[in-house]
Amino acid sequence: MKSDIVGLIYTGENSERLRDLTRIRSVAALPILGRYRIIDFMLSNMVNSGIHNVGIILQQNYQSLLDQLGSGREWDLHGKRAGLTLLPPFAASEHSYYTGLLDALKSNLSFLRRSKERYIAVTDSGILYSIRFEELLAEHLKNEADITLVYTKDRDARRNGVGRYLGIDENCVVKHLEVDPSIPRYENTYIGVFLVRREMLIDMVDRATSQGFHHFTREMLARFLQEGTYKVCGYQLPLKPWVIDSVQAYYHANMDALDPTVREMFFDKDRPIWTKLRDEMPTRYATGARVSNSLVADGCVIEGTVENSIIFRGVTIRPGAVVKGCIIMQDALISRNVEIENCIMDKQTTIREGGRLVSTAAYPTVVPKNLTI
Amino acid sequence: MKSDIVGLIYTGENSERLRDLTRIRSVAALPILGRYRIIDFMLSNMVNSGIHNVGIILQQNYQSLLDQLGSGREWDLHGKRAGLTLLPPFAASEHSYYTGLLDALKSNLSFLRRSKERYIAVTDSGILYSIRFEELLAEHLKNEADITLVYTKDRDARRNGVGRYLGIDENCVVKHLEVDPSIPRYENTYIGVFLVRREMLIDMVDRATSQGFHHFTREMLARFLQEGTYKVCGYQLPLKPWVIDSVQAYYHANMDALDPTVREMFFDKDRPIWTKLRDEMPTRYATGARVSNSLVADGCVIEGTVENSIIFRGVTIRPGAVVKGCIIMQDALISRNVEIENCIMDKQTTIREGGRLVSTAAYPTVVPKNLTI
Amino acid sequence: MLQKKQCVAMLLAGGQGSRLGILTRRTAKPAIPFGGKYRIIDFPVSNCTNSGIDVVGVLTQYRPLELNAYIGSGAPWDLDLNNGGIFVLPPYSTGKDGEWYKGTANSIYQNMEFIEQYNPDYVLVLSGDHIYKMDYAAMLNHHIKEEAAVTIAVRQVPWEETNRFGIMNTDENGNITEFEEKPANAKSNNASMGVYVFTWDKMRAYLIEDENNPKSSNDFGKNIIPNMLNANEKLVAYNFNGYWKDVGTIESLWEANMDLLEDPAPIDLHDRRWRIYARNVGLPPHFIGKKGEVINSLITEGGVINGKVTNSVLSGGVVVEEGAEVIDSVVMPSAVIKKGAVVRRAIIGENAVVTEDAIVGEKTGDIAVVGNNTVLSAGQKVASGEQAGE
Amino acid sequence: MLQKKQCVAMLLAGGQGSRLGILTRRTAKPAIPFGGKYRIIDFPVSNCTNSGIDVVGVLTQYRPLELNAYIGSGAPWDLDLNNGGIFVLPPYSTGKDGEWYKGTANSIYQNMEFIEQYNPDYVLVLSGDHIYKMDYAAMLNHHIKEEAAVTIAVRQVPWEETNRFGIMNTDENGNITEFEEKPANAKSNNASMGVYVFTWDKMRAYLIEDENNPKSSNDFGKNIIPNMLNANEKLVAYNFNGYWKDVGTIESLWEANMDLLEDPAPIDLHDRRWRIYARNVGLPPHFIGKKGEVINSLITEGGVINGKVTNSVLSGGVVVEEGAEVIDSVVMPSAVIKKGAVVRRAIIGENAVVTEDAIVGEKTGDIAVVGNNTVLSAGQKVASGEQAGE
Repeated sequence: MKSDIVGLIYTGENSERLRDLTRIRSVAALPILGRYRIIDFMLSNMVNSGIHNVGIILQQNYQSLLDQLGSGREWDLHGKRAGLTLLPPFAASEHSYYTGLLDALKSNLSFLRRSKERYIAVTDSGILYSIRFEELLAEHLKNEADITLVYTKDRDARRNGVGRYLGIDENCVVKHLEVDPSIPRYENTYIGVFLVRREMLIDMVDRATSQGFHHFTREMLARFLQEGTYKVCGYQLPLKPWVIDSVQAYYHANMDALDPTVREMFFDKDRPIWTKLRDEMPTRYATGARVSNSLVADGCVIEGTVENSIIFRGVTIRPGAVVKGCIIMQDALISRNVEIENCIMDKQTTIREGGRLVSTAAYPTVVPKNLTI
Repeated sequence: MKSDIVGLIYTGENSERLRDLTRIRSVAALPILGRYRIIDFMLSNMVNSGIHNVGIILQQNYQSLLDQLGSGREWDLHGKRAGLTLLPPFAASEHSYYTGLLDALKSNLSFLRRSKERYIAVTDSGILYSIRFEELLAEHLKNEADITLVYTKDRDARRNGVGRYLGIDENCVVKHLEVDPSIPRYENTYIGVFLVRREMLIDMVDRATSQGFHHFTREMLARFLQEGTYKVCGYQLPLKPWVIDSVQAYYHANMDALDPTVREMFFDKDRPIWTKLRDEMPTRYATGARVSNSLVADGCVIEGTVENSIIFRGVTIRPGAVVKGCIIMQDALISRNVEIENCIMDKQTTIREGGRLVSTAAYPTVVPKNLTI
Repeated sequence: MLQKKQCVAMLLAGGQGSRLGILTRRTAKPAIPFGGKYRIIDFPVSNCTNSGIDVVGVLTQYRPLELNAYIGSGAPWDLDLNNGGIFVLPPYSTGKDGEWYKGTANSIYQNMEFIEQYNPDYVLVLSGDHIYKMDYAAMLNHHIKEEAAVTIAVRQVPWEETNRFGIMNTDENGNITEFEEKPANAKSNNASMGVYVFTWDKMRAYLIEDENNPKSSNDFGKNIIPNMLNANEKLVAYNFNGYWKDVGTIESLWEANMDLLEDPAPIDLHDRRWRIYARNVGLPPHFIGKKGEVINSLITEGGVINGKVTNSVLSGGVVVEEGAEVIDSVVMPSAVIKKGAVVRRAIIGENAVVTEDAIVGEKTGDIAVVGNNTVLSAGQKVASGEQAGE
Repeated sequence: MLQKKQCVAMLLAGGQGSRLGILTRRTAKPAIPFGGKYRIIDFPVSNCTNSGIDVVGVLTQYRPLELNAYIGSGAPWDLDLNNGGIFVLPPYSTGKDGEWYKGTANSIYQNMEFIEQYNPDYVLVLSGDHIYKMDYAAMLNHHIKEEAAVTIAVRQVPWEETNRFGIMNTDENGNITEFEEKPANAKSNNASMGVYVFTWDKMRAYLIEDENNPKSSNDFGKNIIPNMLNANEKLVAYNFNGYWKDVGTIESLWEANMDLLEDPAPIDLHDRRWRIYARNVGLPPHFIGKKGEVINSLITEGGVINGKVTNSVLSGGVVVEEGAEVIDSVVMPSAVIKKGAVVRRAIIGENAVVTEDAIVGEKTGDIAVVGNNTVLSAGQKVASGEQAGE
């Protein structure tokens, strides 16, 4: 049935530690797991939870997001009653970038106001996770919360010096909030996803901006917690999330998907992940192909050796080439007798015949989009 | 059958003389003729000519255009093979606005490059016209032109001090170009629509920008004509166009549509004009309604008197109100016993009970969006 | 391969609908224009969309072409989905010979495979000849709460009309204890609206049992519901108090159109929270000419009104020429009322032409009808109750 | 009300396709999976899309449910249009009784109203059991240039196979002078591909004439084309030289799949300018496990390969467990090949399970088939040419 939640995806902030990967695109548009972009998971999570009205707050470099989203048809979000609303930045404020989520929400209050659903789920986009928003709402209602923050206890989501950590009591009530502590005191990492009554969010934003706040969490939420203005609760994500805030984190999130139990977390048959189609033919394995422990998308031609790798759509791997521990994005070409290990090849990159590119899994090399080396 | 033309709509430039009407929207998004926006005519002209690949160069204030276009579904432009491509401005250049069409084309060369069609039709958006692009192409081919400019001999399209005028010989070849002459020497007004081989346009833009040009017509075309680099031909628009470059021009274009012969130009049964749907019920005329010589869209409730007016969707006109020579946009409310004459009421405006607002057809008053008076 | 759906809707689009006379001679009943810009089927299908039900099977075997073209990809109702959508389901052949639908229950029986593709918990059964706005989700929730085998929507009808309906007698808990088809002496005035929510497991079992009974007429009202009652299944009544109108006859179709002219109308089509969607025909706003006069009427896109229109509902693209008069009438898409013609208490079919000085209908008496595509001759008279056309 | 179209395509989706044995027992032939991620119908429909033909009627009366669900709103082929689209057209009732399709010509005769909605100049007739990429627009232009009544696509077949085809004998201008259905001694080797462009006026006239002849079998090849030849209409041959393969039998379906494994393949499905579109099933990339080995094969989304796959075409979601072997075979969607099983020269149907240690097919001989949804027993053998399943 219909959901009483409107979804809002904030594609504003990228970690600088993603370097070349996000120079030309927002983190939400980052290609991942062979045929997806990160935003596909957010949209599919929402659609599979029955959410049919989704706003996307766009910021810089959003052409690749526009291309990916198209008419929204792949997610059945192309309707006229609801569907996808693209919210590009406007010269409402003088600076053309939002200073943070609060600023972005303020600039898009009209979207919040004209939505009809009673609740709103807001998500950051630098994180890969699976959630059932209908369960989040049930928990929110059970706790009689004003606002529910989604957190994880997963160790890999903790970072020294960055992140937002929650002190939560036995009744799921958030008592404390730490922002960017040198060593996190709490094991509960807030993943930048929350649910709140839509009209209450409008009030919150009005109130916070009238007090001159710019930052949703560190200023607004922190103050609300201090003052006890609202009942803030926590909801623990049942499955592991992947925080995509550096090249290393991006690399490991992909590599983790070679583990079948991890893949099962993402790819539940009843809750498919939709993405933009390319209508590629199946991947062709030549007689000399040797592939093991790899995730391979459609439209590839594999004539060489591939191990422990993620191969995106339309990749060509020529005879004699050896690819190990790599992420090879769309339409890349690995020529004859190339040796490549622990690298991330961005879209439409080429390695010329006989080339060698070997790095370590701890510091994978990134070959930027369109480069031929 | 399929067209070998890709369409490109430039929504960059607004005339300042449109004042309040385009403060919140681009001229392409200006509501017109009761249920349309200007861009609907461009898109429908293209689709009805078999064009299925259309790019829209967006500039400032394009949220209302995004809302209007949605998934492109109303124009059958939501496909994955082709369809609508939104081209928002990016911080590729330091200044966030294009300095002109040439600048905009240069910033969107990748769209030109990845299109597959042999020809491209480019149109400005400050003009309301009907064209069959298939006939324009036939003429272009017949003349063996490199580039064909669309012009009109219509007197109403001529302006002292502004506009682009063409000197054309008996073989349809453009010999002279005048830009913003104090008194136009030629009767042929170039309407900002041209057709050219796609790859030739890419060359032209490359060449012109390498010479430091910013303006497509006044600099690039003028130079090409002077040098005789290309064969530039003219195509005379068979029907009258309306140049929408001032409040007065906007007002008269609407009022002209009360003439059945004008309406026939726009509304050919075989080439329907598509627009975003609102799914309004039919308009309800109350017992006391008195309406004559007016164009009325769906979803209105008419209880008062309406003469010589254009009434958009969802307008309410209460008993005793008298509306003459007005353009009343979407969801406006004209209360009881209001008298209003020769005015343009923007969307969601209200005139309170008993209010009077009378101006002359030569200088219609504009009531800006959302205002209650 | 398809995703599970909680509830799938099956719309019984019916047979020829012969009580609508020449209006359905070449058109399936659900495709009949209504209320100026709608077709009858827009009401149940928009109700589905607004209720969040996004799989709709339309069961029909009579002239589905126009209905097919009207439904198209389902886009007008936001039902052009990868995961769900609207499907026209005609009878089909399974190997040797096919079988036409024998009754309402049989038509669903023949499409059990369609339903099972979605592995639903519930099936909503609708009919295609009623004008109403109804939240099926609320009814479904009632069904779930009551743990019923079937929930039947009922509304109170005037006692004197009970003999025209299927009457549900219920106990104090709303459980249906008895079902009487068109009783001479009804015990209650709760009439079935022909809207059912079935628990799919139950429905499937009874459909199979019914199909195996060669004596059955394979009808929900005559067979399935009585069988379930006899077997002591839990049948629950769901009260609906809103506007609901059968449009299966010329009179009732005309009346339902006229209802829209009341102020306020008993069914609010302005309601933004519950839109009735319709296919867009790409016509410009309507035009009221200098000599046009429109009183207490509904006019929609493409109309050109130079004559006088009173108490009438005009569809898209209708032309009323100068000097023509339309009174107390329903005019369907693209019909033309020529100079000097008078139309009164009538229904004018699609593309019909009421030629100069023709007179259709009378001040009182039954509704006159001009069939689709019918061109009257100049000065022709069509009396009250008469149907002109092929 | 609909906009005029220059050309409308009618796809004869056919009857049961009994030569495909158990594969079509519950599925219409055009819905059969092909080439890993396609269904047969994707080829003619994608050809239409790529040729700019955007009205496609699919004529079928046999088990259209799966085909209906597969076609859906038409979005995979960009045919979810307001103005045009793809429509499944079953037989229907026109008042009293309906009539099942009597032959290919009759199926179009029964849908003349569908065609006339678009007021086309030309009608393209296609069949639903061939794998090929063809620009129908080029053929249509040839037809227009030649001012033909009908243009028939032909291709040269080996002389020894002429007795399996409809053979067109032409004069030096490409005009068809004679048509021989499966001749023992053919005069030419130009075989009809079952792809026709008709000028609609002509087609309509001959369809009506044919329908009025009670002795006719209402078939294009047997009746309409000979009648037109006899009446000295202009019939033109259009030569097509590309890959074209009938997939109406188990052998030919298997062969056409195997053709995709040649390097280069005789039909290029990588071609970006002429995509073959298919419905997306929402599966992740396929996974080749640590023990997986894939040689000269096609694998697509959702596959999990831990066994050995050689010279085979695997559809979406196929699982090959460790120790299993698949050789020279076609495996349809979501089939599972369990540990120790060997599949050789076989077609494994959708959702079939080749249980542990089962052996399907043999090194030589006819193709073995396991039907859709069939679960073999452990160690079961399916001999060459055998069909296992209900």
